[in-house]
Amino acid sequence: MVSPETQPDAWSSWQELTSARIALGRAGGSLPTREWLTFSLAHARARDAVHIELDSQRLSDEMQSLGWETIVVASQAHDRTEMLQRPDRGRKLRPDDAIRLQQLASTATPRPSDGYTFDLAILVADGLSAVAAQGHAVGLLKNLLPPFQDRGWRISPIVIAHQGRVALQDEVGSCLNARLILSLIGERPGLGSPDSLGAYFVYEPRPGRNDAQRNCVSNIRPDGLPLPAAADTLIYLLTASQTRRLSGVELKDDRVLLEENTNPMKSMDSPSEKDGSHS
Amino acid sequence: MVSPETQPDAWSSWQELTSARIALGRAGGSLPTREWLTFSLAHARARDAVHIELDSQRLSDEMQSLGWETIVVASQAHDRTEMLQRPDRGRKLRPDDAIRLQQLASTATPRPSDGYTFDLAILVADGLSAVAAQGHAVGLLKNLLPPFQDRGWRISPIVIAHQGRVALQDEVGSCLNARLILSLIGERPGLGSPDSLGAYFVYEPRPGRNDAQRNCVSNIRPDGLPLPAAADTLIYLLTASQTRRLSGVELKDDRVLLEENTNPMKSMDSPSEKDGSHS
Amino acid sequence: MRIWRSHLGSTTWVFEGLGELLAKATARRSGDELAGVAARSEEERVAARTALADVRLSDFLEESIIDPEIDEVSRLIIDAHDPAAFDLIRSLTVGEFREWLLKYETTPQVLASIAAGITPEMAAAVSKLMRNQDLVLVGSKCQVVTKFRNTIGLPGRLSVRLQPNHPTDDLRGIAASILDGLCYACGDAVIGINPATDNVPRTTELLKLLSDLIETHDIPTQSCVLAHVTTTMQVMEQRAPVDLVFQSIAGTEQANRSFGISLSILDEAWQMARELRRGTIGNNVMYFETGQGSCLSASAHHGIDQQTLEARAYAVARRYQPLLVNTVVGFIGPEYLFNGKQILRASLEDHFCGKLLGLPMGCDICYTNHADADQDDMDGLLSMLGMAGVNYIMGVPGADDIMLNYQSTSFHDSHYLRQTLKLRPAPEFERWLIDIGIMDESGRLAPVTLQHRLAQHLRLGISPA
Amino acid sequence: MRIWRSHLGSTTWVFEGLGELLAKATARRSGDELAGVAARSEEERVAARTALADVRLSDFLEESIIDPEIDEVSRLIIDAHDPAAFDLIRSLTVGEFREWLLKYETTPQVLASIAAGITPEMAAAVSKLMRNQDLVLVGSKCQVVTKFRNTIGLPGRLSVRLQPNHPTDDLRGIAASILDGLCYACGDAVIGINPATDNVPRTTELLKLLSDLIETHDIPTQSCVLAHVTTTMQVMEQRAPVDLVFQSIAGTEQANRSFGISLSILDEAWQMARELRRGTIGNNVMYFETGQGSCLSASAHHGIDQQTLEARAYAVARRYQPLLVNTVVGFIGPEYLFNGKQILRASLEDHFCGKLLGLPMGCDICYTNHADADQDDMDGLLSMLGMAGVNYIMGVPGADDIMLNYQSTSFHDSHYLRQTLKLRPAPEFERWLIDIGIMDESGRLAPVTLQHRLAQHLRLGISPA
Ligand code: B12
Ligand code: B12
Repeated sequence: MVSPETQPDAWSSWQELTSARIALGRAGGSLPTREWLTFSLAHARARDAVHIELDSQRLSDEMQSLGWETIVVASQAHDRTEMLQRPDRGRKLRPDDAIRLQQLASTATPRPSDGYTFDLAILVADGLSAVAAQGHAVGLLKNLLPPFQDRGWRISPIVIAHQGRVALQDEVGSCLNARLILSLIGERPGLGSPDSLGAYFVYEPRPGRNDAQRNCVSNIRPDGLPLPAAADTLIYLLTASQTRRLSGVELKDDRVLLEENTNPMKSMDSPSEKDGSHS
Repeated sequence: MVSPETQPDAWSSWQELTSARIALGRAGGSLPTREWLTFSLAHARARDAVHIELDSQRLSDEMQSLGWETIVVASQAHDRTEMLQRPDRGRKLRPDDAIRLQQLASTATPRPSDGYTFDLAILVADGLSAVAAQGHAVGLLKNLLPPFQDRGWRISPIVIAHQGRVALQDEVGSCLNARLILSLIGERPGLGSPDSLGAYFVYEPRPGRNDAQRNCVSNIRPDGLPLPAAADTLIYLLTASQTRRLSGVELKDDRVLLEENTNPMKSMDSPSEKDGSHS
Repeated sequence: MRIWRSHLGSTTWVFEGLGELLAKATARRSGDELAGVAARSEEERVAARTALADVRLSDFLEESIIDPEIDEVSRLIIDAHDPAAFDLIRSLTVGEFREWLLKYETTPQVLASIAAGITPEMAAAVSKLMRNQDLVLVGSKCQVVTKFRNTIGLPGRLSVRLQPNHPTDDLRGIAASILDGLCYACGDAVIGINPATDNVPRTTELLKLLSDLIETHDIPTQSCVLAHVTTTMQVMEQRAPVDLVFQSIAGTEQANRSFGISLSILDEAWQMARELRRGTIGNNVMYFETGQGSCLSASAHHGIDQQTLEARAYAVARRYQPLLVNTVVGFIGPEYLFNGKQILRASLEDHFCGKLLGLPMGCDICYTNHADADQDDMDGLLSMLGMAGVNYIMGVPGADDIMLNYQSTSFHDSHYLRQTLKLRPAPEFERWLIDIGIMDESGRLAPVTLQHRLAQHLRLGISPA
Repeated sequence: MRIWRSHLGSTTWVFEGLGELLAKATARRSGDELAGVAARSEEERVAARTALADVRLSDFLEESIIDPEIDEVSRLIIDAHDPAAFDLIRSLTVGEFREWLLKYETTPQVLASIAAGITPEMAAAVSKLMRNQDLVLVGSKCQVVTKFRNTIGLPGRLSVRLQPNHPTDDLRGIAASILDGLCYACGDAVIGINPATDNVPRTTELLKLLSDLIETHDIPTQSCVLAHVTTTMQVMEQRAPVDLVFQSIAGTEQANRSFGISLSILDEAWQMARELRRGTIGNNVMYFETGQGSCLSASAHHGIDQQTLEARAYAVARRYQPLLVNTVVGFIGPEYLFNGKQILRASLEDHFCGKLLGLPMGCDICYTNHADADQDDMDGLLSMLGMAGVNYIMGVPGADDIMLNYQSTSFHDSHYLRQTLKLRPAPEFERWLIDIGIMDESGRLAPVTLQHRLAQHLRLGISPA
């Protein structure tokens, strides 16, 4: 229903190419009323999304039913509000959880060759969107873990963390005595994407690592980077990290682009083939 | 200490005529730094002043030592914060305080002629500045009460109220069955005047009175309207109110101005005679 | 009362009558929460706005939000509505009206032509669908020009009310503040004193001080003593030099009654003031102040939100072709507008609604010490209102009103705005400032000495009229 | 470390060293409270400001707030200081410096002449004594003009970065957003894509999309893919069409290290980019982003407040004569800037400090969904920055960045500001917009059809270079 008082934009069919808010039309040069209301509703809902709690019990059950071991921990931030205001607390484990992780590591047999207990530790944390971790962590891991298991990597039990920030991986990974740790963590919710997952990993985790020493794969969700593609990238990067014994800015994803993506404009004439459509 | 970077205003000697922030000078057209800092400090302090609590015990002791009876009550707002956000609660008595006041009235003998228990009830309330009530109510009453006592008016015990607004006088006056009620109440603190008292009265108080039915004498404090002058005005107005059996917009202060005030510019040449000086 | 609905996803929200719909659609505000009429969640607020967007402007002509039987303001709104002016926008919904206002084609002339067809409720409704930037943009397109001894509200101009209050109405103290203000190029909207006392003799004294100053120096401006209208009427009867009649007004009959006024009192005062014919280039003789929260404070809000009630006060003002109207926006306190953000939003709404209804809006950009606001908040508000083309603002020495106990804009503040947005005083006043050596042609302030004739005048006192 | 004192009434406040003094003098801010460096009461804050007002500008040359032995940014600040430019202000205290800046006589030319004599700490210090209106007024007097294929920062102009991000860097999706932005007259600051992925092949693809568009249609603008500088360096080595080199920077060596950069890496990248000589009318080739809170977030703040650290990042930027610098002011979240009010204040400070130091400041006027802010807050910030003469802002479709997950300014927002303040795009770009039929001479947008050659180009795909 287009308002007679607005100037529509001719390229509205291009909305199918992106979920960006394009071709909104204008009244003079201003946003039409309907678009403004749609935006307001999305904002009201995105603000709520930040405060949703992670259901770690459900997540843990789901993982265990897949045969994965899990352990639930929490950061030093006690609730969502504290986690928002005190990111420093979201980067530290509660003392008894740290001990539990250390015990877990000490009861496992370390590899004689390199002294690490695990080749790869996995941490799933709510971050800024519990919805993302709840919804996509399992799917991503299903794509990600098998090749490593095939290669005989020792994978840690999956650590599920409440009120966690990215750098929590430093302490978790070091308690577990892992060579590499990968976090799957909720990115801050966007207006139209309350469920975006970020994957961050660091080689030789220990407290004091900085972000230049980490790698990141971001925007993981069905309408963003699809889970299988994200898993492929992570498999490539984690393997390279283990081989080159480093992570961070010096480690880049240098794979050549897949053919279908190199000529971007190819299917512009039939945009409806693309699925990610504008709501 | 005048900054070399500012343009001073030539009329700075006139600051002695008013506590208004005149002749501040300017940098370009903007406020000099020193004046801005002075202002900021005053603002920080004025904000604190709002939250100071009335020490009703001390006030009551002071009054009793003068031979006045007192009774302490509270509005339905439980603390300063609630009083600020819920003025409606500041206008109602707590139920048991209402009963206490009614009992007080019923044990006093009503005047046979007109049915009122008191000719004049007095209410002292913190309002928006406990400092004002604490500091100036007694002084004002000392000037105000004697003439009425001389004329044989029946004055109520002095009601001291926590978290009170102006309209609280309606219920207090009606519980006391008074013909007139006068409130002395803290006005909102100004930047340079944290202690300004307002006097509001209403004829035949009862819940539902509106402000058009009240009279007001405002800015009572040593640097504003001095206590004796305020008392004079109130004595004039309360007397007229009793005689004309009304209060509010129809009742005005029609006294001619005192001679010394009619030619305002008289002593402009020697401003230093004036005391209220600019801090 | 009609029921309005909106469907968001699987939830259906229901609103009973236009009054509830308007209240729920309002931006969050402490006063509406105090009154219990606000939306209970952001989502409900969006739902109300969504429903409101589909209401037709003509629906407002069919349902009075306050019963006209018991409210003379409602009757005034109905009687004053001009169907011819309404014609151009008759078919629009509120949502479309917002868009229509924003269109390039909707020029100041077009806006002026429909003002009489807009009711306060329509203005309030559309403002609730507007972002702050919309309020600024459309506000800046509305031009309302009024005249008495100078011309206020021209594009590219900003006038200032000089507000030289004193806690005991001491004439020397007041004179000192007036000199200060004039030397900062303020006073073209009006030199207006709030009397601490509200009585006839003192009001007369103050008026004489002002008229003597204005006449002696041929200042192209007007004076006002902001006493109660009934006091000013007595003063006029005694032939004191009254330029403008001031009164605080509100949006319901009952609230006005608590202010001690009614339309008939105002009618009478207006009549009296016009007959004095003291204006030289125009005869807009009324000055009104309003402000969100006054109806609620007088328990006279009838379940309507404070912003809609504020717009209704403009219907009262409009009847009297005022020279000046201003919303005293953060004046009462945090119970009605909690913090800087709420004050900012409210003032932009008020300015927009008033202008849209055809009023010469100014704003008292202000806050009290019990509110959560500070000078930085006021700078934001000042700047946005400047962009929105506010007709005038207040000028208080050092921003600190020592009698009313609150912070408003200072003389310096007005100069900031004039500098940054290249705004100039009212043309007649500007000429006078330059001629008398207070300001230069580029708008910069010049140093004034104590030998200046204004200073001499104020210092030596006023010779009896 | 010197001890600074201030006496307020009977209380004496003591501050140890310039670092503590600066931190305590800062406007209230969640990040400084998180870091434990903020004033504990408003009174302590005023005390710190009072002491700071009496500090001499030259005192900042004597005490480094972070030890130069361990911090290359401190060393850079010392080495880059120009004593000749400092001469004019050498004798001033911080309080007097504020006044000097506000004076009529301190014109844009004078301000430009002293930029190299000001250190970040001096700029930060004086900003802490300024109200928001002061920051706007002085900001608007600072003019910094830069050039690559067009001229950015001229008075009366506002440029826009077109930011067509996409969560998977889908080129068609990005192309769609670019068309949208161009048709709303945006893109004169830069067409700049944040890549979701950070790798060489995809960065190259994106750069080709942009350079092909710019060359085919002779668009007087520049492109950028905001990958990590090390990625861009690899891309340059492979001869991809790099116009501008982007990097996020911070105010301490350690924080920069956590970003994976150092001055020597930036030196190298700058050198490489200049040698490409792709600019037609100028060779400002760097694009930097900053934002309060990044040092604290990297545990690299050395007990210094976030605003002072932000100003130090500008010392880094200044070394490279950038085309564009912008502060991404509400980007990280509420732990550093809690609400709209804090975001507004921070952005005005950043714009002011950057401009004073001689940088071409833009601002990403933005907030996240975990902050206490909304579109109304952004409208305020947008308006004030417009008055302050910001060089450019962001343009994101519908204000919603679907990859970075935050709200910035939309194409519509930029048009609001251009309309209301009568600001025009960069002159070369403006000419192009008019010639190609997107905008008319008065600055109004014209309807563009799908047959327009830009649309055709983007639709039909890019022929291989
Ligand atoms: C706030 C205020 C208002 C607000 C009141 C709303 C509110 N909820 O607070 C508004 C803007 C509506 C207002 C209106 C008017 N006010 Co007034 N107001 C004030 C102010 C600045 C502060 C009052 C205060 O701190 N109260 C303390 C708290 C604790 O009281 P409260 O219960 O929260 O609030 C009540 C009182 O403020 C009262 N009130 C406010 N103004 C007036 C005026 C009169 C005459 C009366 C009887 C009561 C009254 O109304 C409130 C609700 O019951 C004073 C100046 C000062 N320094 O005190 C002037 C002041 C009291 N008002 C004054 C005047 C003249 C008026 C008006 C008559 C102006 C006009 N011409 O219309 C109107 C109408 C008042 C009425 N009859 O209702 C004068 C009174 C002069 C006098 N000696 O009689 C004062 C002293 C300022 C001045 N000199 O102009 N006012
Ligand atoms: C916020 C943010 C930042 C903030 C981080 C500060 C903070 N306290 O949050 C700032 C502005 C400083 C920043 C800087 C950069 N960022 Co960033 N950032 C984001 C953003 C928008 C949100 C992250 C989030 O929600 N985190 C979730 C919460 C729970 O985590 P947190 O613990 O609170 O915050 C940590 C992470 O955000 C991390 N982080 C942020 N950015 C990056 C980038 C990399 C490569 C790494 C390893 C970590 C990292 O730093 C924080 C502190 O530890 C994402 C986009 C997205 N949709 O996620 C991009 C994103 C992660 N950043 C990105 C990039 C490229 C950068 C920069 C390298 C840009 C540059 N050229 O300099 C720099 C440097 C990063 C570094 N090495 O430190 C890319 C990563 C691309 C990739 N796949 O590698 C993303 C995906 C956006 C993009 N496409 O441009 N960033």
